[in-house]
Amino acid sequence: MNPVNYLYLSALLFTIGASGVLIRRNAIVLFMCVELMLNASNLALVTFSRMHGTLDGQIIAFFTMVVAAAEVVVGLAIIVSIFRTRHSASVDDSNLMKL
Amino acid sequence: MIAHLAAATGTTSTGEAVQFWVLAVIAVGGALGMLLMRKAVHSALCLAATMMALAVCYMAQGAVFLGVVQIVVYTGAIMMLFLFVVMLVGVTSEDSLKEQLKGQRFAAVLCGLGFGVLLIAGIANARLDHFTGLAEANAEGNVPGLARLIFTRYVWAFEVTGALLITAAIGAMVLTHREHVKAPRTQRELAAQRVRDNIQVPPLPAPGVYARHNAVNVPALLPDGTVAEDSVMATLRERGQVRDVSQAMLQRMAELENSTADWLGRPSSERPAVAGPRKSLEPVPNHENGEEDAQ
Amino acid sequence: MNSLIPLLVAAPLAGSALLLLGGRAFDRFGHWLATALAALSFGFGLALFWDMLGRDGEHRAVTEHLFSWVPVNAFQADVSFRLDQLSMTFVLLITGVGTLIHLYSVGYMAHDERRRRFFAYLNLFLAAMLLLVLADNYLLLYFGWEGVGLASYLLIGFWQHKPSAATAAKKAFIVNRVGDMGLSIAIMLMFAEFGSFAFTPVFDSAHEASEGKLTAIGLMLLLAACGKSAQVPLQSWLGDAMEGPTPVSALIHAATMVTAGVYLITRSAAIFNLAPDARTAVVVVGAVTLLFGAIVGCAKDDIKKALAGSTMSQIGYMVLAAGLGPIGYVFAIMHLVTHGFFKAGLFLGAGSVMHGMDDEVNMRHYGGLRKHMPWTFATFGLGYLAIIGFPGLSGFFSKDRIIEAAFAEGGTEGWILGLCALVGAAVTAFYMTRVMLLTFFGEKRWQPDAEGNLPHPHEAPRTMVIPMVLLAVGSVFAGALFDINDSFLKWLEPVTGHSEGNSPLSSWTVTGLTTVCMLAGLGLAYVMYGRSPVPVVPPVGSPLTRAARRDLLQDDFNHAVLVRPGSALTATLVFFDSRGLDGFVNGLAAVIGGLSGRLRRVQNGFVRSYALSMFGGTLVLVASTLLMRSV
Amino acid sequence: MSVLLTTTCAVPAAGAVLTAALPAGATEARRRTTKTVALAVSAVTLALAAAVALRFDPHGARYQLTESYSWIRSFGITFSLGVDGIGAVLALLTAVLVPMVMLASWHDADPGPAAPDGTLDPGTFERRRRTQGFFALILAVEAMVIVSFYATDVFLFYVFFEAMLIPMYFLIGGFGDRAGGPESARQRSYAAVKFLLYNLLGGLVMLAAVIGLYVIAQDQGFGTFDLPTLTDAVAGGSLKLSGTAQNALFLGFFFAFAVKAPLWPLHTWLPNAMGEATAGTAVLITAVVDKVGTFAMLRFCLGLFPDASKTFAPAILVLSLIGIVYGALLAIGQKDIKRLVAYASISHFGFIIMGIFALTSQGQSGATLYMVNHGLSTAAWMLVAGFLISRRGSRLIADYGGVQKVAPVLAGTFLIGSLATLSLPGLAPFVSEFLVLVGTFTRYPAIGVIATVGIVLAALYALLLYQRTMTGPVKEGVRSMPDLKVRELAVVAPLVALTILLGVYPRPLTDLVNPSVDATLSQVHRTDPAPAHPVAATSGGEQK
Repeated sequence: MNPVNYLYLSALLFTIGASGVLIRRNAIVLFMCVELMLNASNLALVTFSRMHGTLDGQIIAFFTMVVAAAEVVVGLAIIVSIFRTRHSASVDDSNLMKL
Repeated sequence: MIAHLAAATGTTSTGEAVQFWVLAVIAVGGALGMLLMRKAVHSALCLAATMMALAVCYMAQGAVFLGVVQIVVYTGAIMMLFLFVVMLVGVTSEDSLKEQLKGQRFAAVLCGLGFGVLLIAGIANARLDHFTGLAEANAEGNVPGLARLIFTRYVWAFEVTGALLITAAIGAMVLTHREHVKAPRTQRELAAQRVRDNIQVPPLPAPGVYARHNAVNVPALLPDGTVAEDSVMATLRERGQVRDVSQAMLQRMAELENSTADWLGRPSSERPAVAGPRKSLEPVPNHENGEEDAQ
Repeated sequence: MNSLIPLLVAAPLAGSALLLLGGRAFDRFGHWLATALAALSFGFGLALFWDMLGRDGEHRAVTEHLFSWVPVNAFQADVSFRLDQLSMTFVLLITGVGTLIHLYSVGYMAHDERRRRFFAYLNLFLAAMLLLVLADNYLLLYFGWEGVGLASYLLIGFWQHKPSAATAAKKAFIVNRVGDMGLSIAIMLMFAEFGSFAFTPVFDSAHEASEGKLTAIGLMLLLAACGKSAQVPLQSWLGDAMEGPTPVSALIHAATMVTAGVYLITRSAAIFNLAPDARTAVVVVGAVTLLFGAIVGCAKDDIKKALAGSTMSQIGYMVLAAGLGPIGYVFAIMHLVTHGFFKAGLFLGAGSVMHGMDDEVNMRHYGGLRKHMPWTFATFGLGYLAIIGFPGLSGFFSKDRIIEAAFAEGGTEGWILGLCALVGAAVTAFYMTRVMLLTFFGEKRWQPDAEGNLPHPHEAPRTMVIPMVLLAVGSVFAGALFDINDSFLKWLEPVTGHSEGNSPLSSWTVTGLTTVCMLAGLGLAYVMYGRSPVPVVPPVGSPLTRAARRDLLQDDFNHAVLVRPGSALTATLVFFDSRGLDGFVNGLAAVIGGLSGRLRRVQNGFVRSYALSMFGGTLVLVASTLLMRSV
Repeated sequence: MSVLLTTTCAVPAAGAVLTAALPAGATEARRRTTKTVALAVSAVTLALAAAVALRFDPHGARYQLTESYSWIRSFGITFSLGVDGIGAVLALLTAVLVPMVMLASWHDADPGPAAPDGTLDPGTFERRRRTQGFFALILAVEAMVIVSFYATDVFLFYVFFEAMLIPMYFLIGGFGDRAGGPESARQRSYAAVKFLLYNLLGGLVMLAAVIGLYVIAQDQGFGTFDLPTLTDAVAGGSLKLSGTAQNALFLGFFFAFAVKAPLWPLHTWLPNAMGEATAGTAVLITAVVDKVGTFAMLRFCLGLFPDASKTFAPAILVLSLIGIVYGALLAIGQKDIKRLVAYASISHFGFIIMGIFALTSQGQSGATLYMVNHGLSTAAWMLVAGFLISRRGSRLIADYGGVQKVAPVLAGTFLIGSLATLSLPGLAPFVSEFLVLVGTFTRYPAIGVIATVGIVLAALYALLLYQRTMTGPVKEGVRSMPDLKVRELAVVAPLVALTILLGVYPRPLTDLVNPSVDATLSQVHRTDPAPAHPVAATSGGEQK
C-alpha cells in the first residue's frame, strides 16, 4: 500500500467535516465538525512528516492540537452563554449580524 | 515498534495496509455518523470513534507521542468537554430535519463533493511516490526528537501557545461567569411578590400526579384530565423536553372518571369533557426572572 | 497739450465717481459739480480744438498713449487715445450738448430725490462716450461702446420703481448686446487677420486682406452699429428707451450715443471702402430704417416716441450716407452734428412741455400751448424747421447733401436710394408738422388728472430755457456755418476721405425736389391736423397706422420669433437638466442602490450561509490554483 | 531652501486645528474669539500668499521657491512644492477670498434661531462647537487648496485634491442656508452626498490614471511623481507614452478635473451644492475649490499628456461650448437666486475650459485671468445675494422686488456683481472673457463665434435677475429690509474695488501669468496661429 492513502483519508475526512459545518445547525455539532477538519489536517501533517523524514510536521500537528483545545474551550463557553440567553444552540437562531 | 514497519520506500508493510483499511473504514464511518446523527450525543460519540482511529493512524506513521496525546487530550479531555456541554444544553435535543436556508443543503453537498474531488485529484496529481520514513528522525525515540525540536527551534511558538491556552482559559471563565447586577431575590421576597401579584399563590402542582409515570418530564393531569404544563420544571419546558401525555391515556382517564361517576350516580354536568390541554398560566413568575427579561 | 486728452475723459469720470461714492454729502451741490465738470471737459475740448486748428490738415491727428492695457504676446491692447478731426467733432458735440443738457437737468430733475445719482450717471455717460470716440483701437472703443450702453441702461431705468422703465432698460441693454456681439466678432476677425485691432495698423494693411474677410468684418461692424444706433433689425429698444427722463432721451437717445454706429462706420472707412458688399448692406439698412422710423413717427401719439421714431429715421439718413462710402462719410457726420443740435433741442422742448403739463406725454391731450410756453414754442419751432429741412436752417443743408449723395451713387441703386431719401424727407415734414400742430396749435385738449385738476402749463425755469435757446441757435446756424466754403468737408476730409459723385440730377434740382417734398408733407399734415379739430381718443385708423402704432409689429415679431421659442427652449432645458442629465445621474445611483439592496440580502446573518460562501470561495481559489498549475 | 511655501500652507492648517480646539462657543464672546482667531489666521495667510506672488520672478525659472521633502521613498513620492505664475496668482486669489468669506459668513454658523420668523434653523441640530467647526473647516479647505496650487508632485496633488472634499462635504451638509424650508435639511444632505460621490468618482478615476502613469514611467526608469521631471521627460522624448496609454491617462486625469471644474455634462452636482450651502460655502465651492480643477487641467493634463491634449482639444472645446450656452440658458430659467448663480458659473467654467484647450497664449492667459476674475466677481455677486437672502429668508426670485428703493447700496453692489458676470468692459471678467474668445477664435473661428452668443445670454440672465429682484414696486416682505451693514460693506467693497482695478489695469496679473502660459504651451508644442496679414509685414498704407 502506498502511504499516500493516508492523504486520501485526510482529504475525505476534511471534506466531510467541511460539509458538516455547512449542513448542521447545532452549534456543538458544528464545532465537532471543525474538530474533524482539524484532525484531518493533523493526519495530513503527520503523513507529510513521515514523507519528508523530519519531525516538523508532527510539531505543527501538536501545536494545532493546542490551538484546537483553546478554540474549543472558548467556543464552548460562547455556546453556553448564548444558550443561556437565547435558549437555543442552533446557529440559525443567531442571525443578528445581518443589516 | 510499528513505526519500524514503515519502509523507506513507496510502500508499506502488508500489516500496516490491513490496519489502514480497517482504521480508514472506522474513521470515515465515524465521520459520516457524526455528520448524519440527529442527536448531538451520538455525533460526539461517533467523532470520538474517528479520533481514536486517527490516533492509531498517527502511531502507525511513527508519531507515537501525537497518537497518545490524541487519545489522552483530544478524545479524553476535549471530547468530554463537548459531552459536558451537550448534557448542559440538552442530551436529547435534536436538529429538526427541515432546512431553513434555501438551497443551503444542496449547495453544501455540491461544494463538499467538488472540494473532495479537487483535493483528491490534487493529491493524485502530485508526485508523492517517495517516502523517506521516520527511522532516522526517530532514532533516539519519537518523544526526545519532538522535545528537542519544541524546546529549540519552536520554543517561541511553544511559549506563545502557552499564553494562548491561558488566555483561552480565562476567556472561557469570563464568558461563562455571570455577575449579579443586583442582589438575588430571596425565596421570601419571591413569595411575597407572588402573593402581591396574585398569580399562582398556592404551590405549583407536582409532576406525575394522576399519571402512569411519575418521571419529572411528565406533566401532571388536572382533575378534569387536562395537562398541567407548569407542573414540569422550567428547564425542561425551556428545552421542550416535556413528554407528551398520550391521547389514549387521557381517553382512559376520562373513562375512569365516567365510570366512577356512574358508580356514584353523579349528573352528567359534573362530568369532565375530554378536552385538549388546558391553557397554561400566563406568566411563570417564580422561575428565573432574568431569563424572562432576556427573551 | 496732448496730455489734456486723457483729462477729457477723466473729468466727467471723476465727477461720476465722486457723486456715487461721496454719498449724501454731495446731495446739495453734486449737480452743479457734475455740470461744472462737463463744462470743464468742454473747455478742454475747446482748448484742444484751438490747438488743432493751429496745425495744418495732415498733422492735426495726435495720439496719446497712456498705458498697456491687456498685453498677451501678439494681443496688445493699449489704453491710448487718438484725437483727429473726426474725434474732435464728436468731442465738441458730446461735451457741448452734454454740458447744456446737464444744465437743463438741473432744472428738470430739481425735485427728484435721487438727483445726485442721475448726475453721476450723466457724467459716467460723458466719460464713456468720450472714451468711445477717442479710442485709438477697437478694443478700447468697445470699452466705451459698452460703457455708454451701461450709462444708457442706468438712465433709461432711472425710475426703476416703474416696471416699464426697468424692462425698457434691460431690453435696451440686451438688444445692444446683440450688436456688441458683432463688434467683438469683428475685433476677433481683425486680430486673426492682421494680428492687431488698433486703427492705424488695421487700416494700413486692410488692402492686403481678402474682400471676403473685409466684408465679414464690415458686416459685423454694421451689426454693432445697428444695435447702438437702433437700426433695423435691432431698432426695437429705442422707442421703449423713452421711459428714461427726457434729458437722457435728448442727450443719449437723440444727440450722441445712438449716433455711435455712424461714428463706427465712418471710423472704419478704410475697411468699408474695400468691401462694397458690406457697404451695400449698410445702405440698405439705412434706407429701410429711414422709412421705418418715419412711418412709426407718424403714428405715435406719445410725443417722445414720435421723436424717437424721428431719431431712428434721421440716423437712417446718416447710416445711408455712411454706406455710400467716400461720397457720403462727411455728410453723414455733418447731419449727425446738426441733428445733434435740433433733435436735442426738440427733446428738451418736449421735456419742457411735459414739465408744464404734469408729465403728460400724449399729444392728443395737448393743444394750444404756444401762448402758455412762448420760449419753448419758439425753440421747438426752430428745431422743427431745422429738422424738416426748411431752407436756410441747418437740417436743410445736411439733409440736402445726403439726398444728393444718394442720387450720386449712380445707376438704379442711386435712384432707389435717392427716392427713398426724398420720400423720407416728405414723411419727416409730415410727422414733425403733426407734432407741432398737436402740441402748440389748435384748441386745448387738456385732460384733468386723477383729482380733477386741469394742468397749468407754465414756462420752464431759466436753467431749462437757456440750453433750449442755445441749441436752437445751433439748429439755425450750424448747417450754414458748415456749408459755407465746404468748411466741414475740408475739416473732415483728411480723416474720412471724400470723393464727389456724379449725380444724374443737378444740385439745384435735388434741392428743389427736397423742398417740394417737404412742403407736400407739411401741407398734408396741415390739412389733416391743422384744419379740423383733433379727436382726443385716437381713431382706429388704417391697418398701416395700427401697425405703426405698434412699432410696425417689431415687438410682436421679436416676441414670436425670439422670446417665445427662447423661453420654451429654456423651460425644456431646465426640464432636461433635472430629469435628463440629473435624472441619469440619479438613475445610476438608484440602480447601484438597488443592486446593493439585492446584494445585501446575501448578508442574511446566518453563520452557515457565510461559511458556505467562504467554502465556495476556497473551492474557487483551489480550483483556479490547480488549473493554473496544470496549464 | 526657502520654507515660504510650506509656511503658507501650514499657517491655515495650523489655524484650522487651533480654531477647532478653541473653547466651545456657548456665549457670543467666545464665538467672537473663535471668529477673530480664524480671521487673523486667514489674514496672515493672505500676507504670506502675497509675499509668494511678490517674490516670484516672472522671468526666472518655471518653478520657483521650490521645496522638497521625501515622503514615501519607495514610490518616489515627495512632498515638493513650487510655484509658477499661475499657481501664485490662484493661491493669492484663494487667500484673498477666504477672509471675505469668513467675514460674510460671520453669523452663519451661530447656533440658535436665526430665521427671521424666529423658528429654529431647520435640520441643523444645536451644537456648541458649531462655530469652531465652521471656521476650522474653512481654514482646512484653504490650506488644502493652497497645497494643491503649490504642489509639484503628482501624488501630493492628488492627495490634497481629494482631501479637500472632506471639509467641503461637512461645510455643505452641516451648515445650510437658513432660507430653506422644512425640506432643506434633506435637500442639503442630498446635495452634500451628491457633491462627495460625484467628486470621489472623478478622483478614483484619476487615482487609477496616477498609478498607471507611475507604472509606465517606472518601466522607463522614471520611478517618480515629480511633475517637472515627468513633464521634461515627456517633452524631451525620454519618457515615451504610447498613443493609447496617453489618451487613456489623459482621460483619467481630465475626468476628475472636469467633474470638479465642472464641465457639461458633469455639472449637475454644482447647482444643488451651491443652492443648499451657505453663500460663503457656495463661494468657496465655485471660486476656490472648482478652480483647482481648471488649474489642474492647465498644469497636469497639458504638461503630462501634450499629444492627447491636442487630440481631445476639439471635443473638449465642443463640450465647453455647450456648457457656455447651456449654463446660460438654464440660468435664465431658474427661479432660485443661488441656483441661478450656479448655472451662470457653469457657463463661465465653459469659457475657462475653452480658453485652456484652445491652446493659444491668449486663450490660456485669458483662462487663468478668468479663474481669478470669476472668483472675485462671483464672490461679490454671490455674497451680496447671500446678504439679500439672509434678510428676506427666501431664495426665490419671485419673493423679491423693488429692493433698490429700500436698500440702494445693496442693490448697487448687486448690480456691479451682475455687470461683472455679464463681462462689462472696465470690470475684470471682460478682459479674460475677451482673451478667451480671441484665443479660441484664432484657432477655431466657428467655436469662437458661437461662444460669443454667451455674452448676450449672460446679459439676459444677469439683468433679468436684477430687474426681478431689485426694480419695480417694493414687494411685501422687502419693505423693511435694512441696507448693507459695515461688516458686509467691508466684504463687498474690496471685491468690487479689485474687480474694477483688474478690469482697467490687469497688468499685475498678466505679467505673472504670461511666462507660465508660454511655458505650458511650449510643452504642448503649440504656437499661436499667425495672422494672415501680420501688421509688421506691411509697409505703408493708404491711411496716413
